[in-house]
Amino acid sequence: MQEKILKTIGLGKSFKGFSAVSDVNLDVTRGTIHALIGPNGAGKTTCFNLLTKFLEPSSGQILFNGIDITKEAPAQIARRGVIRSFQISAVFPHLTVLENVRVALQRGLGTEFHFWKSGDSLNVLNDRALALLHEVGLESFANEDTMNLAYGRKRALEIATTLAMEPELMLLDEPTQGMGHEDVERVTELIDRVAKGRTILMVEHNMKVVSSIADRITVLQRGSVLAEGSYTEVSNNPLVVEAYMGSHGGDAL
Amino acid sequence: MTMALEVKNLESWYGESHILHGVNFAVRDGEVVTLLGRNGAGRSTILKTILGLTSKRTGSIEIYATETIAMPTYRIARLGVGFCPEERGIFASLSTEENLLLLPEIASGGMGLDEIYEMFPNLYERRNSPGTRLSGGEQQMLAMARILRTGAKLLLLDEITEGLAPVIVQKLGEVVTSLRNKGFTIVLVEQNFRFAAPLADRHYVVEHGNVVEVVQQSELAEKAALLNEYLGV
Amino acid sequence: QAGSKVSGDVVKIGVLTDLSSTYSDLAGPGAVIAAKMAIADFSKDGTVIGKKIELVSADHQNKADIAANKAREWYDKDGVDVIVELVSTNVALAVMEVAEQKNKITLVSGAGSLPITNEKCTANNVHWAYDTYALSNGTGKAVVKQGKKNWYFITADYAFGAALEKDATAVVTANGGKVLGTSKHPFPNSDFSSYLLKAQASGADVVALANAGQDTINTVKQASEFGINKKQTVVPLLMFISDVHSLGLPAAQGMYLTEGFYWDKDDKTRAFSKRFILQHKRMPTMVQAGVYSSVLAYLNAVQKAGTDDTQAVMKALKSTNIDDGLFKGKIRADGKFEHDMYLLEVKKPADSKSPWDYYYVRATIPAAEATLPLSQSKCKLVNK
Amino acid sequence: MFELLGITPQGLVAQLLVGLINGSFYAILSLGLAIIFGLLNIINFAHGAQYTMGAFIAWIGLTQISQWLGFPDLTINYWFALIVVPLVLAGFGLILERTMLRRLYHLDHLYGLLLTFGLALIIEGMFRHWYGISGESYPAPELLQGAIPLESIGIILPKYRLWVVVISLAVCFSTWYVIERTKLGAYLRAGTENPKLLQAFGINVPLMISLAYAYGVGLAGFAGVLAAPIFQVNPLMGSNLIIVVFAVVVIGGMGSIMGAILTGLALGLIEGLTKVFYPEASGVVIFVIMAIVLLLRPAGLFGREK
Amino acid sequence: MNSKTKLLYGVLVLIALLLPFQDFIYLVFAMKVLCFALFACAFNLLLGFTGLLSFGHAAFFGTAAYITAYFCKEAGLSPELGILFGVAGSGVLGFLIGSLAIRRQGIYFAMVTLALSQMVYFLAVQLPYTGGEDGIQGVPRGMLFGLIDLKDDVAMYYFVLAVFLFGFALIMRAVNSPFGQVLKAIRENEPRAISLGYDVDRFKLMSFVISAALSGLAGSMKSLVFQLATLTDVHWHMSGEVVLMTLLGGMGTILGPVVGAGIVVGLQNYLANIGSWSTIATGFIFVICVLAFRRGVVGEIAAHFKNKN
Ligand SMILES: Nc1ncnc2c1ncn2[C@@H]1O[C@H](COP(=O)(O)OP(=O)(O)OP(=O)(O)O)[C@@H](O)[C@H]1O
Ligand SMILES: Nc1ncnc2c1ncn2[C@@H]1O[C@H](COP(=O)(O)OP(=O)(O)OP(=O)(O)O)[C@@H](O)[C@H]1O
Ligand SMILES: [Mg+2]
Ligand SMILES: [Mg+2]
Repeated sequence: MQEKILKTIGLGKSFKGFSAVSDVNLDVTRGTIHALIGPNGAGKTTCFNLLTKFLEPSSGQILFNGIDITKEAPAQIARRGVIRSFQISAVFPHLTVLENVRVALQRGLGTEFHFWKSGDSLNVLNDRALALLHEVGLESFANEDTMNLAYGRKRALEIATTLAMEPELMLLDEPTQGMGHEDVERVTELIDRVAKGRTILMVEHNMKVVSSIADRITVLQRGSVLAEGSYTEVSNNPLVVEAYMGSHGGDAL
Repeated sequence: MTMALEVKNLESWYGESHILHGVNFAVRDGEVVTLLGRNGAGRSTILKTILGLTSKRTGSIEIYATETIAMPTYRIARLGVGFCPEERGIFASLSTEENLLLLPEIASGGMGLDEIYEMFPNLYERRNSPGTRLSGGEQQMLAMARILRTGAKLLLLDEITEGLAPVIVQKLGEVVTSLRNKGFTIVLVEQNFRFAAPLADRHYVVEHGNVVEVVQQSELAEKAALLNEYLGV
Repeated sequence: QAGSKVSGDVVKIGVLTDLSSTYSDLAGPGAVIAAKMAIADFSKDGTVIGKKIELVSADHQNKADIAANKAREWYDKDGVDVIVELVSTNVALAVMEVAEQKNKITLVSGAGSLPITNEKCTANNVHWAYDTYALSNGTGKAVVKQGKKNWYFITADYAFGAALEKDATAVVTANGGKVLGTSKHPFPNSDFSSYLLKAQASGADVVALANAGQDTINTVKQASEFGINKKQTVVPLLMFISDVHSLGLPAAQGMYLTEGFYWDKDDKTRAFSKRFILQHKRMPTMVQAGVYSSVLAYLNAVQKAGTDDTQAVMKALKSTNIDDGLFKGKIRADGKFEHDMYLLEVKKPADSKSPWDYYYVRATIPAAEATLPLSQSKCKLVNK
Repeated sequence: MFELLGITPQGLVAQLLVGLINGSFYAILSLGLAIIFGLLNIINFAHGAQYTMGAFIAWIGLTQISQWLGFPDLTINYWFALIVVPLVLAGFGLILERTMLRRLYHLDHLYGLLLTFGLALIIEGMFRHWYGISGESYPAPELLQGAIPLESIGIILPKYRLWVVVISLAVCFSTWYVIERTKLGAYLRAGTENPKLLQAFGINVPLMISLAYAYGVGLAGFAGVLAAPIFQVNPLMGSNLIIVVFAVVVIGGMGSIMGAILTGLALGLIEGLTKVFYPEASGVVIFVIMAIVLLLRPAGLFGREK
Repeated sequence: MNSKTKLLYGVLVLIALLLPFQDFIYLVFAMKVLCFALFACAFNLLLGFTGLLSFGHAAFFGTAAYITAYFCKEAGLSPELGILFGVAGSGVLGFLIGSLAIRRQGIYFAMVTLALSQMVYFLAVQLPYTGGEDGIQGVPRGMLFGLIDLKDDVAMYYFVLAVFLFGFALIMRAVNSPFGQVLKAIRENEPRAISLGYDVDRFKLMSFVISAALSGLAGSMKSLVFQLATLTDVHWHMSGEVVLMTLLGGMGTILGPVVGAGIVVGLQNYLANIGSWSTIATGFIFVICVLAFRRGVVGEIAAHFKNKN
């Protein structure tokens, strides 16, 4: 059992000369909630894209449980248990909320290529799906068409879907973006709950969330690591304050 | 003091679904007001409806004393309305700078390009990369920045602090204040109450497509409990 | 009781032609009119051996499968006894196939490939107006005889084009000419300048066009545009009066071509054509004339046989000499209707006295020369 | 390959020249198509039919009108047609856009394609019905009749063809200049992506779109007039061309103006060369190129990656 | 599917079974409709349920038609074998074209498929086996499994019907299968599907191949029914026609393509004798469809019932 679930060595990415991420060495410890913060354009989302291979790294290595996954395909990595959510909400608009979750659960059955099987063979997943929806407080919308949900609810659904994958490592890109306050609180609390027995790496601008649940924080700036440590450490780091939190501090918001 | 925007029992639809059920509110020239509410309350829809971007709308919308309910979108905009949409709406096929320069000047007194770049240095740095290649936050800045060029005097801003780093949020706060001092009229849709609170003259609480509460700047203190109930602030 | 003698108590003639696409001008609606005229000329009251004559027509859009489908339906369901016209070889072959299965008759006028009465011949078919052998022999021989011995081919890249070229080449070489080169062009094609330039560069005396319809028209038009017709002789191996009409004499003048029918040949043809143009606003093409002739001949055969039974009618057809004023000759064992063909030259604009006055008849090619000798035939019906 | 020997260097030059001429037809047609696609998001299948219309209207103007109206001496000559016909078609386009296409913008490409395909059938069918299939001849204007002997490369080239190259290139590049070098270009592109939002910024998108379509159709008509003296004016002249022109647009990059123009010219040349060395393939070469290009460079040669 | 629809299908099948016992509708015509209906359904699997618009499906239809025709005529194979080869052929071709094309989306996908199918057309023109524009004519229908003589139209009809029902059922099943669910998800939001661990390309390719093979099945049947295979079958017009059928009937609906095929084939057949007017009429029908009932005949009816209850 690896102590470090995820490790990046000298990870870098440049777009036509502009280097969005350069020489990032991340160390994510199993069972922790690890926050990635930093000013806009610091390279957080790009990092996620690299970790999940939605982008090809220009340099560096990615180790998951000590295995080098730098060369693997996105779907493959997902099947290893590294699941991400997106900054702009990612749901299946014309499927019902329930089906959305089921799509994720379905892979467990290993029947995804069985075009001769009846669709009813998926109903066995309904209970599990409803349970997940309950966790994010959407069970009452189970049979709604997803496209009619308001933004915040879509984000919640997205988290439910991600959970359905039984991920070992969850990558959440601004999970609380666009949510009303009690939504934010619910989701924060939700993340904290599901973090048990899992590892979470998340990008978040909402300092309230970060301060309340993140065990460890890495601050990116201009593509490279500016500081790392617990919330108190980084929030008192003058560099970070200057570059990110601003004079009256993140918690002023 | 003249009215910049006056909305009377506004109703609005997306195809079949009826979203706004008779919204009323008014903004005087030079005021800053916010529309608060839960997700899905209908705040973005109010802004979209004012610009005629929903599939159907009824009621009355007067902008600088001109009735616009029957006007095509582009004419409404030309009355001096600047819109920063929720989904940002950056044009993928245009570079950052092209995105900035795209909007026609609909009135004099817009900001200059360099003025804007100095306000948002990120944008200057990325000015030549395709609009949608920008990071989430950069796109947000761009969406805000581009309407400052047009000289629009009535700004409809939807969730402009969304996904922005605290420093930037702080900066935006200053921007809004300075705009207001410049005499802009601003309608803010905000989740981030702490951001909106100090800026606005008045807060409208929206729920299920209706304005259910009006809170003056002065009353914030006593109505805090009420707001809490509505928004869980 | 006559019922037994005439299937479905009516003699039904189907005109299956190209009403809407590439060949609708040289066959098409005109062919339907020709068939109507034939019936009217056969009997005032539209009957044969006391039975009603019916005419049906349909568009095969120049597609073999649509044609075959229609033919089946006509033969099976609507009790059609004979199908006439059938322009373009693939259609003709497909329908002949069906007719043979259903033991019904086909009288081909529009299609021209030699195989129709050669490798692919069937017992219930007559090939009426013309075939590629006649065309290439007529034109080919005549032109070589004028001392134009070096040929260059512009050939449509499909079976029909290849066949035309092959036949013509044979004739040319047989008469001491030689072929300098060939350009195959895709079908359909609209710009021919590249091929024309190659032809020009080849320095051949004759630029022969082994293609049809629009392709031929455009080649000729552009040939005159490039002034090729000034230095070299352009010879379209398959061209109908309808094509010349739409080209206009300025572009077409001076070309040699072979047809089985020309409206202005003699009094009989003129008489027919005058009646025809009244209804169709255009002079008859050799195909339309062929349809008239074939329908008339068919009805006469039914008359003679006293039944519309296929075998009897075919027997009657093959055993009578045909002379209806348009075509004159007899039908051979392989189903080829052998008749004279005419070598024509397109007039100069100045020499054209009246509308549709397009050709000089330069020579009459006797039937014997215009048809493949039975001795060389590969048709299964020919017993050597 | 032995064919190579059959082709003298001059011969080659001559071939390239005629290739260029066809190229300029492709260019001007695909230009119109590109503009329409670029802005309306509609694949204008009627483009070919509209080109045919152009040619036919020119022919009608020259030979028929006088009889219709009974003024023997009233004929619209070539030069006049070059102006009038595109305008007529632009008007026609305007009507189509206002009455039909307008309702399709929010939908998938498919529907636009289907509708314009239907329109193409109707237009073709009409001409076919009135004027038959083998079509009509349109003489080149006196001024441009005859050919210039080019001894140097041992061929004579029709004056008219040279004129075609010159005029169509002129039209293409001036169009390109107006669209790309002015703000219009940015509007067009933005309008393609998100017309509603662009309107919210105060731009009269509906008008812009109507005019763009009208212009595209006008170009088709213009090409039609240019083509009339070269090709037989017949109902199918367009439909034989349209698929190739699509290919050109795609290779150039959907909606890329310059792409359409240059690719049009280039493919004219390439096709010309194929006609020389492997004529049978000249029909398919464009598609081979299209496949290769799309697989190597998804957005086409000049298209922007999305 | 609820009992109402079950009933509907039941009735339709019954009607189909009884068809030979009347002579209002001509059997060969019915067979043609069935062949194209199958073709359209196969196409719809790709367009309606995978969200991929292929503009080159004629390649599969035609290739199978040619292969079957060739083997049945030249090699004298029995029909079932001929069909088998045809389907296999188009399946393989589907795999080749598919693996190239699925790398592209939207209109580009359509164009790649068009381009590749044009090459197939080119081969069909050039290759010696296909008989140029005459095509392969006089294909024997032969004895099915050595016992049933297909020369008899009624026998042939029931064979075609059986094959069609098989294909139709297969597609219907596939659409509602777990596989179908994933396809739907991919159509909705591809990156998300990837991040959920689905190898999107393999799904697309799979559905492409299934669609190609079934199109091939349709093509093979057609070449037996008409006893010929010609360039028409591989020409891009054919690809266009199947798109039209699907849209007219209602893409993404199960029954739509069948209805669409019926309409289009019917038009071709019954407008055939009005010459150039048929083109015009067809044109008008498309225009009206796009403007008035866009969801296609079936789609509109379905929507109508939805609104009712
Ligand atoms: N595909 C791309 N092409 C070019 N530049 C890109 C691309 N993707 C990202 N960038 C640039 O890389 C930098 C990092 O982008 P990224 O999205 O990672 O920022 P971020 O940390 O997620 O910021 P935010 O918090 O605003 O989302 C930005 O400057 C962005 O403009
Ligand atoms: N395009 C659309 N079609 C149908 N319904 C929509 C559409 N957009 C929004 N809605 C619905 O309208 C209601 C109001 O949406 P709106 O976006 O105005 O909410 P909001 O107050 O802006 O909250 P947020 O922006 O945080 O989602 C929601 O219930 C949403 O589901
Ligand atoms: Mg980001
Ligand atoms: Mg009878």
